[in-house]
Amino acid sequence: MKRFLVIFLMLALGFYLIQALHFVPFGANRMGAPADKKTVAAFYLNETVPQTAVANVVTAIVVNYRGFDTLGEVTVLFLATTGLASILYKRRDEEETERVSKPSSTILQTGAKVLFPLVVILGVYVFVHGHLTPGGGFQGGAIIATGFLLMLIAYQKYHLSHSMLTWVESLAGILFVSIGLWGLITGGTFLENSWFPKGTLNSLISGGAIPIIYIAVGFKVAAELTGVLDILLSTKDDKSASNIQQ
Amino acid sequence: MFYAGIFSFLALLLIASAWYAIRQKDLLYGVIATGVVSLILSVMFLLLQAPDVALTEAAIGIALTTIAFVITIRNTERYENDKVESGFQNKTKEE
Amino acid sequence: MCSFDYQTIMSISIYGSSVVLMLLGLYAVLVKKNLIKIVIGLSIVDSGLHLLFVAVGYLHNGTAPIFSPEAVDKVNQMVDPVPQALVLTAIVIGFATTAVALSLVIRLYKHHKTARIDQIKSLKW
Amino acid sequence: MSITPVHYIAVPLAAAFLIPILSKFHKETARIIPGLVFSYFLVISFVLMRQVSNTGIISETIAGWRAPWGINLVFGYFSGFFATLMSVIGFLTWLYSYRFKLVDSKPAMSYYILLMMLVTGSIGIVITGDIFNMFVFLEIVAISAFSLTSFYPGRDGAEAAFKYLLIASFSSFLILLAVLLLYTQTGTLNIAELSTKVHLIPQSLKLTILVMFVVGLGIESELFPLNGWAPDAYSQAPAPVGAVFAGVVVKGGIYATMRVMFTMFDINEMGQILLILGLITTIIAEVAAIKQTQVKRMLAYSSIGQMGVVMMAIGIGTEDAVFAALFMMFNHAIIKGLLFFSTGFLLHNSLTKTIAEMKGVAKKFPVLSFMFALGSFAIVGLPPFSGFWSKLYFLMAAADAKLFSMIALVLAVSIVEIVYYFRVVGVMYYHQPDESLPTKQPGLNAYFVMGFLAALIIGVGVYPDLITNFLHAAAYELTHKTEYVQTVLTQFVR
Repeated sequence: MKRFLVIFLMLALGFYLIQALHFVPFGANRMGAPADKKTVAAFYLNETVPQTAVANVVTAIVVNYRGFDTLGEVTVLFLATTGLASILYKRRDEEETERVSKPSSTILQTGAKVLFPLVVILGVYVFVHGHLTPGGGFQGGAIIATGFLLMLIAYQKYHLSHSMLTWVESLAGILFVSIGLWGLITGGTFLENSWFPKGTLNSLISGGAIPIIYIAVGFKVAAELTGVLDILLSTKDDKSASNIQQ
Repeated sequence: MFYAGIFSFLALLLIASAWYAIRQKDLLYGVIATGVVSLILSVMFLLLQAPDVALTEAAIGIALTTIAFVITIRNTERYENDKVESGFQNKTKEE
Repeated sequence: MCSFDYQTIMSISIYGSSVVLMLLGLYAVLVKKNLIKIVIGLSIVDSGLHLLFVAVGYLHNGTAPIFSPEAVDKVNQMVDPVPQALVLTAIVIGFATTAVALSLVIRLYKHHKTARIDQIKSLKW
Repeated sequence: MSITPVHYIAVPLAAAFLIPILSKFHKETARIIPGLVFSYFLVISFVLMRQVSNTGIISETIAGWRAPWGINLVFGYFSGFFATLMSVIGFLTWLYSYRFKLVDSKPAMSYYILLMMLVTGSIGIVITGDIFNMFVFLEIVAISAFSLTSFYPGRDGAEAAFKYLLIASFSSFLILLAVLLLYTQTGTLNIAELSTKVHLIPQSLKLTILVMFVVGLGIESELFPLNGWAPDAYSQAPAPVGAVFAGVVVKGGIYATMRVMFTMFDINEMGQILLILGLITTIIAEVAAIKQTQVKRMLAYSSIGQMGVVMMAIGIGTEDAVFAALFMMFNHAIIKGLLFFSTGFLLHNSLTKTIAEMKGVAKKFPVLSFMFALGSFAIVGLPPFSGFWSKLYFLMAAADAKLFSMIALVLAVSIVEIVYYFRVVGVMYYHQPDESLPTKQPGLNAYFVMGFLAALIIGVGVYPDLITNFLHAAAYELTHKTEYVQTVLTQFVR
């Protein structure tokens, strides 16, 4: 019986996981004292403020210390958009199909119209202040994408300019890479931050290139997530079309 | 101790909604239960002093993933049926 | 081991729930026949893993790793920021994978007119 | 600005972001820019390999933070071997598929971007010095691979891609979990620093982490229990992508396994298990290959079998065995490339892609059939070709380690390989052709690619010293990790 085999497998895996987690006591300090700088985390906690003038340590790690990961991550989203477009690709003759479904209610439409600018402003706020408060490019981008999603759901005819999305996505990506390459050109390392004035801690203009990179990431993520949802939404809706015919 | 109470409550809720998401035959409810899992997770992240992660989970896990699932369900079928024949019936109806 | 003190309850509820979440998700992936259910399982596995990441970085009575102007000297009480940075990456990557999986489900459904894994010939293994 | 390893990543990313804009103005840019990037890869590989032979391992920091604090890239003989191999295969694949999907420009753009990122991601796995960064690159590779597998809407690509996605998700779950557990015990993510701190981990936990790595990375490198994705993905993806899977993606998985096993941990802890897993993989895959009726599935199972032998060589763990493994991987990449490229045109208009449809193709495509036959002879290890040497070196390494039963098994497996490859060659040459199938003659670019690979196979076969010095250096570097660790950790930052 397959199901019991799977349950047995799960129990075995769970046993090993719990046993492994015995070595990881919850809430214990594994970093060592930050001043010792024995582990990576202690180093980051100790050095982020003097070295980069960024208040949010997670932002400093994501954009600066491990900025290469972020570049890869943005690329993963870019590839997901490209891949989705190719997986759900339709030839030109069948492309111009309208999304057929019930028109949404007036409440939703009005609400969407009122909320949309607010959501976008919230998203922009989140990624502009990524180095000061929780949040940043990914969060802000995702929030903006939800705003566009609201419009897409509320208005069947809401037309999202694909070429606009492409432009925003590509330019933001190129900005990110060229900030990185600028560090190389000026004799430093890729994604280096030190050529940019640091600014003072906890003011909006601080952290050198970190806010600029995070803004680029914000635009890129917003464009990519909106693109993903738009591709998913605009696939031909076989079932509802046939329902209407019946 | 107060925190411990909150966490154990949230943990139970988390497991319950994950269980519901997996057991439920109506996929739409299942997807919404997955969204609830993300919601509880987001609260837990906030309590575990990870506001950045909480914000990400809130925006991506609750909103975008759920919507992507809902769009997929709209494009496919809503109910998880155990009968083997149903797919063929569907096919004959369409054509 | 002392009986139910604060520490034990916290660790059981958080580690326990993340492990149970991962196992439930894997169970759904392996046993369920519906494609969307399988993708739901994948996203639940991801959720459990993300919770584990954040839980591992937690410090007792810690604060979020954000320096505010008033309290720059709180360094010793901050939670580990590295797992949080890693989990940000993991969440976004997980969403990308889920989106690709869902688009594949849509295409499979269009092609075979069914979302059941055992009715799609070459997926039987 | 001198050439540094980060150009492998930065340049293709910039190009990938540029292509969607530029192809709005001129459609041909989508297929030209990846070619320029691949050519640049060749330049980078050449320059960096010279630099390595002059000054030793190159370690480059990213964002100005010295090794354990920031991410770093490492380029030595071992990484350089993989990066160069991947660059060459990537360039040849681009050249081969240059006229691909000429009519419809939008899928062509996706194809070229995804192909470029597939190679870039694999090179990223190879040159990164950070374990989590490696995971990110694995995901880049995985997402491009899913999309490319399901590229043709007409075939069963979506099924294969979904299967691949499920298994790869499990793999990335295990790898992430292992990375997390490592981080909790050592407080670092840098591979070099991990290798100095790995003794701090309690033994039982270390074993759990190792098993997670072996299973997770084993999925990427087609190891036994979970390699079900490979035959489907190979057979459903476009033919050039099959060559990339065999020559680039799998190599990335094997590289990661070797890096984790040799540099981070000690190979002796897991060697026996890798040996046994590799053995089972080889036997099962070769037996399955005999039963296949589709050519590409047969090639895929043969590929799995070869990877099993490579795993066995890694499991033996001596320097000679690593050398044999590297040689085998080199041969596998170029020979499987040749086989996939020639199959792509031999079966261009066939829907089922079965072996029976290759009846008498030798009359229609004399050159292509010769290429396929040459590849078959080379991969089973006949003397004048390069495959012979790698098998010989493997057998010698196994004999040194006193594993005589393994030698017997590998020889038996070789006979099985001869049987199924020669069956196909026999069908090609000794049957009457089926005139009804329309044919498509390859263009000059495809002939050039296949001719280059064939020349390489024969050249290395006649004069193996072309690459053996280089491979010896790579094997030495992997098995003696002190230089790697010291270069990375004591690096001076401007």
